[in-house]
Amino acid sequence: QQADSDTKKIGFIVSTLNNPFFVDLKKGVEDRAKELGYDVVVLDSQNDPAKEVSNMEDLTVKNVSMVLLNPVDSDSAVASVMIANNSDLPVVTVDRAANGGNVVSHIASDNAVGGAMAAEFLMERLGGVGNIVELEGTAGSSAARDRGKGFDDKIAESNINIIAKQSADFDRTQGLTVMENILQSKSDINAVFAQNDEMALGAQKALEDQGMKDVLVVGFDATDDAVDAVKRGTMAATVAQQPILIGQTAVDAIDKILKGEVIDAFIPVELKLITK
Amino acid sequence: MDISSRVDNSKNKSLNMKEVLVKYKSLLGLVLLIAVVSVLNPSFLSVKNIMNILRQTSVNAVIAAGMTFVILTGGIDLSVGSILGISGAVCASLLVSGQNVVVAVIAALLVGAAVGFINGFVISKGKLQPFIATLATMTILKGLTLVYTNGNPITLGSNELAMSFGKIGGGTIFGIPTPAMIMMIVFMVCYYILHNTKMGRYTYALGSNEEATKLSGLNTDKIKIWVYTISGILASVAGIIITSRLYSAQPTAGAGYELDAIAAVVLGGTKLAGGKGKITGTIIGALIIGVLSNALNILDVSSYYQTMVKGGVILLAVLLDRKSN
Amino acid sequence: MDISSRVDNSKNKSLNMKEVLVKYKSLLGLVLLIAVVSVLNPSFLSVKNIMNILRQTSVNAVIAAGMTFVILTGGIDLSVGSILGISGAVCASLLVSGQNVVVAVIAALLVGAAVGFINGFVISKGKLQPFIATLATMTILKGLTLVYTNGNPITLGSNELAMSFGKIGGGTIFGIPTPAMIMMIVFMVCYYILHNTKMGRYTYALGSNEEATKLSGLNTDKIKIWVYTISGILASVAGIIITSRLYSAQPTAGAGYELDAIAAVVLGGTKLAGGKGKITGTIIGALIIGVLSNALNILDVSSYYQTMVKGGVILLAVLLDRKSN
Amino acid sequence: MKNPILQMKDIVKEFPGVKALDGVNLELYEGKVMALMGENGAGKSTLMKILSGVYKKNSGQIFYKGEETDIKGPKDAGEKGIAIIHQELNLLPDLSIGENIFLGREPKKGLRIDFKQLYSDADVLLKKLNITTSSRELVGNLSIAQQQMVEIAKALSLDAQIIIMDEPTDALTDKETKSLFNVINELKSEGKALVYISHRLKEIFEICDYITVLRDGKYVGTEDLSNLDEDKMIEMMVGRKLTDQFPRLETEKGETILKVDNLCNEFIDNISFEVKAGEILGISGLMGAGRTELAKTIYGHIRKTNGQITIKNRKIDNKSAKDGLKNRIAYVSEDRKGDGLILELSVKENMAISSLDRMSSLFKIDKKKELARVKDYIGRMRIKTPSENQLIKNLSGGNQQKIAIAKALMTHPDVLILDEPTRGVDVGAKKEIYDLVNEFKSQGKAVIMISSEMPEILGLSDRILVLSQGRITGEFDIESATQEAILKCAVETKEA
Ligand SMILES: Nc1ncnc2c1ncn2[C@@H]1O[C@H](COP(=O)(O)OP(=O)(O)OP(=O)(O)O)[C@@H](O)[C@H]1O
Ligand SMILES: Nc1ncnc2c1ncn2[C@@H]1O[C@H](COP(=O)(O)OP(=O)(O)OP(=O)(O)O)[C@@H](O)[C@H]1O
Ligand SMILES: [Mg+2]
Ligand SMILES: [Mg+2]
Repeated sequence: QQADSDTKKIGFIVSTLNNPFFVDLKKGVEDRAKELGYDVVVLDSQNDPAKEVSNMEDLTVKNVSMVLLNPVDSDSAVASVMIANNSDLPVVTVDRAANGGNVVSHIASDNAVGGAMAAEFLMERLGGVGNIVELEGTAGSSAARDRGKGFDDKIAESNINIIAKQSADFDRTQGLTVMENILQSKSDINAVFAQNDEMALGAQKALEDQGMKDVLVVGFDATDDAVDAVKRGTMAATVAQQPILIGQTAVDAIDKILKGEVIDAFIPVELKLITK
Repeated sequence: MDISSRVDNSKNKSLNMKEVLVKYKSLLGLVLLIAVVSVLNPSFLSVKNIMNILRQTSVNAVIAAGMTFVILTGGIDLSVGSILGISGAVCASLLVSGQNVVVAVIAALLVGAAVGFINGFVISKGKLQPFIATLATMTILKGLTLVYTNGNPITLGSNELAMSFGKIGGGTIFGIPTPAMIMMIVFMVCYYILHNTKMGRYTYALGSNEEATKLSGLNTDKIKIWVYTISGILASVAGIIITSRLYSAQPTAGAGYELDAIAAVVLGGTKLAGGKGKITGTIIGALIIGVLSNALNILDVSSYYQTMVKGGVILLAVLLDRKSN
Repeated sequence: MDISSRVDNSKNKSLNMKEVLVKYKSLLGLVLLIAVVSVLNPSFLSVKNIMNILRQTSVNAVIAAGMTFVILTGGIDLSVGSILGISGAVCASLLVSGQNVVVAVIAALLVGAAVGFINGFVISKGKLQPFIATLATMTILKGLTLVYTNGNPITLGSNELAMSFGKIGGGTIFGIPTPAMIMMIVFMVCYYILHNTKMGRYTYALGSNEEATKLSGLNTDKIKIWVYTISGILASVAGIIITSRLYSAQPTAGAGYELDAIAAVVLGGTKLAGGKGKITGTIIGALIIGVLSNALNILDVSSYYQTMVKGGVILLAVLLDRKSN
Repeated sequence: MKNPILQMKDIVKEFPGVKALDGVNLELYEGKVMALMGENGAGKSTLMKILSGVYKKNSGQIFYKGEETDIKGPKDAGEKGIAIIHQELNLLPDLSIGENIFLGREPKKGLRIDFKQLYSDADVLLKKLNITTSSRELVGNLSIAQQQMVEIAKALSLDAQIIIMDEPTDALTDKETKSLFNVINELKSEGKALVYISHRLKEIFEICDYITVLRDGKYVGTEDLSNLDEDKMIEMMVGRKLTDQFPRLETEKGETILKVDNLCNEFIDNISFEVKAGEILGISGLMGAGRTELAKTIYGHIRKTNGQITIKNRKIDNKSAKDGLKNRIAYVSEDRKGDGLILELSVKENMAISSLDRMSSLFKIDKKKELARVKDYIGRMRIKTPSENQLIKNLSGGNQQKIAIAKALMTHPDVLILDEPTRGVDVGAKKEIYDLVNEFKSQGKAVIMISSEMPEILGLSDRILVLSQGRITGEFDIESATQEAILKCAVETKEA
């Protein structure tokens, strides 16, 4: 197995692959790695930090040259990073940072900034007043926290009210159901911010069923479905994290590190607001 | 002889009383819940919201109907969520590839039936414990769905085909949401099967005493295969409803649905040990769960507390029902 | 005399043969798995990787040890994952507030014991089905943990206290990872309890025949409370290990762990119906699952396929073990 | 005799490690009842299970109506006209009587079951057996005796040519037994061939025509009943002579040990009696009379609503079986498979389970002490088991019953309540159990013995109580007790 030692191996630990965003991230990583002639070992942490640690441990016994870590959670990632540090494996984090340990570089677009972008968009379109419903992601997940915080902090600067805030688990079915239920008690709604596109698409469906086509729906992630919806005008906007680009950037960074170049500790990848 | 008739009469009476009480209790729980919520927020009882609840409940209720068969035999089916996921994906991908609605729906149902059949086959012929066998198929199917969809949702788009397929989950018939209609038909058929046909009675028989059922010359393997197949088919029905409702199939659709379905069955008074229970209870159980989720949203309960309240209400409901053991 | 002794002797022999075979089979599965993987990738058998596997297995194994008690009585505990979550959170928050390690650990264990006690109490006194009762506590605790942590992880930081606490999950004793040591001690104690104490005996008795156990003058309620308390305590032990391992407590830690623990117990040959099984089987079951996850990573199996392979291997392992029914 | 309708030749059946049958022969004739006899574990049930398709034989032949046949399974046996009432009840508690009787053979009307037809057919069968319970009643609500009658009805419903009854009267009292015998006589006159298995020798002489005897899985012989008396029959079965089946022991009666005053609950009505040291109090009655409930109430397993129990002048209030044991009352269940023993545990574990408290601290069972005591009882009670670690389900009925009694004795009770102590136990083992009870009695302890077997009650008791509908309807000294007098009290109803 170790015969082809001239092609270097990169270990990529991804937080989950049950979500199109991370599937795209993986795609970006794999495609660019192929171009640059690296092998990639992808390990899925299934959104469980303990599994992430196990994955990191497993990488230490495989002869990988570097680890690209997409943490489940920034705090718990410290444990994983330290394992790599102890085995002298250089680590680059992607999408979520690690709050400790030695990380060579971090490549991401900031979730909180994205949340704020969505807020700014809505503030502008609503003229600074109105009622907003916020659909939150899985309670306790870092994406839900960061996107929510960025959004809420920004909105607080305006006269817009967040009149309902409920979790729909990042899930389209839940987005639909929860929105349907909210609509039973709240009818004066100007906009919906969903912390990911799946929920946004579900909510959009609920609104469409009620004939409430004027409500602005803003999602997050810019998945294909969501971008289509924005093009058709059924969704107002989605915050594009450009996962493929993030993945590519990360591999570029790794390539440089392996070639001995010095790179920045933080490489931001631009966020984009996709509107019609 | 008057001795035994005395005894039996009194027993009979107490039995009927008991049965009424059992039904009454689940129902009581439901009515109580509805009463409390509608006082807290009157819009809860609007026609529109009631239709909402029916539509939302239908998916879990349809799965739970199949689960009732399985649990009545003393088994359990953890794979229903994954079956929902894979059959939704199959249905959507066929539609995307331009097949007509009937073909796609039938294919999805066949997938569910096939997986259910495999479950039943492995459990009966392989003599496996249903919990672990269906846990394994659940895991395998989850992976299979991810491979099949490549982790991405399969979206139907908005062409005419998609629109006509969308009626299954989103349309209405005589003003009643189509999924609710499907749910009612499913329950009526299940009721008929359980109470009027041989297979229905054998389902109870198997759960009551497997050895005795076997000694009576019945093919218990066949009964097992049958109930898991039913459960698989109804899980696909639920998968079709969801896919139609969302115009898309999600790669992770159905995760965790098994627990909701089991909870509905148990809330409806069916014993996990098998043999005892009613399909009418299951629909009440599903409604309790559906009303609860809807109510928590309507009442603006913060999501952290929603989980707690849901657990608490389930506990309360079964405690209310416990005397019937 | 010679009649029965002839018959019984031979029976005894066949029984022992069977028992050996049962043990042998789970072990066989494990050995087979290890053999295959180490041929495919020699680094699998490196000391470092073996230590890795032991460390990774310990959390599930410790939970599964407690689950074994519960399943031996014919019950089930779905709340272990949530107990892990809440006790980790309690432990971390106490450490953050400056309490010393001993206090924090004891507090976490008490939380687990308390929840386990409540489970046992509700199941025995309230006569609830364990599945639904622990499903309810699972849900309630999940919510409670989110409320307690406010949805944020509780991070220990990197002060001296955190470092010394971190030894529990990350340190080694005589070159062996501390969690693996804890696991071994837990299993030795559990083995002792099951085979040498009254409570262990009663655990088997209850699972074999509840009515007969009661009629033999035993307090079955007490036995139930006891097994769920054990399970709760061991789930907290696992919670402490994870928290220490991650230097932080996650608000959603432990989700889905119940299924892995149950799978380990069943893979180890314990019957879900209760009464039959061995704690030594459980550790083998946990190792099979641990080795499998590790091996799939080491062998570069793509993650979607990992899920499928895992399900397939579980199915295979139980099929291998099925003749012992 | 005519040609046999069915013949089994050289039947061999092996279970892993056990040769349960080794060259057994058997012949059945139209209009005759064959008694299949043998000690516990002789292989009677196994042979019948082969005949009814439950087990496959390893070798040997079966000829039915002159032709060799192969019985493929329970369904096949039913279709061939072979019906069996198994030793263990095989009913479905959650289905109705009617559904149980016709399980697998329901009349159909289109897609659905024709319930009207089913229940009217079932009611006809029940009537034949003198049962007035409606066939729509759930089987789970019936007493064991009633359930046994449903099993019999189920076998009759097959309208079979060969009917096998494996200890059908095990749970029946005289009245139902009589109904059953009427039916058997009817079947005989219809030209059916019957196999009848029972450990009650009197029944054999009453209803059977000839016997086939098995011993240790081997064929001993076939004999016309007219050539036999009870002693000869026992000799064929056991291989040696047994003397004095019911050895009543005269002892000096001491002080009152147990006193029961006005005991009431939903099953029993104002029961008062006492038992003295060195006394066996027999309790007789029909099925459903409430004897088991009375015993369990005294023991504490069922709560009393009223009344007082006194042991050695000490008032006690048992709230559970645990309390009963603490107050030195021990109860041996009538249903050793159901709630008397834990079949999956070993001999040792079963025997010691009620007295583990005396043999262990919180942290450790004193295994040496446990083993010594268990071995002591195994020896003293002559329990046939290869080791104390044998699983109890692998022992014969008689040995299981001895262990159930040993379990009670190990708690050192002052009062021993035996509920149907010899149900399903063969003659040899019965005698050994009686000796045990007598030994306990001679130690100055009190015994309450509930039994449906009249000879046992009359043969062993010092005093007899009769229960009917939860009330005491008669009390006899052994000198004045007769079968007729007891039966008269047993059928006495409240109205009478
Ligand atoms: N399924 C089985 N597996 C192993 N051994 C068995 C099985 N069934 C019966 N045996 C053994 O075969 C022998 C014959 O048992 P069988 O039940 O036929 O006896 P029996 O004559 O009916 O006794 P009883 O009078 O107690 O009913 C016994 O040693 C018994 O333990
Ligand atoms: N679980 C129960 N629930 C309700 N009634 C019961 C129950 N068990 C028994 N009974 C009733 O209690 C009374 C006493 O029944 P039981 O069968 O114990 O009497 P018994 O004299 O011991 O008869 P047997 O000879 O059958 O043991 C009967 O009326 C019976 O139907
Ligand atoms: Mg027998
Ligand atoms: Mg009785």
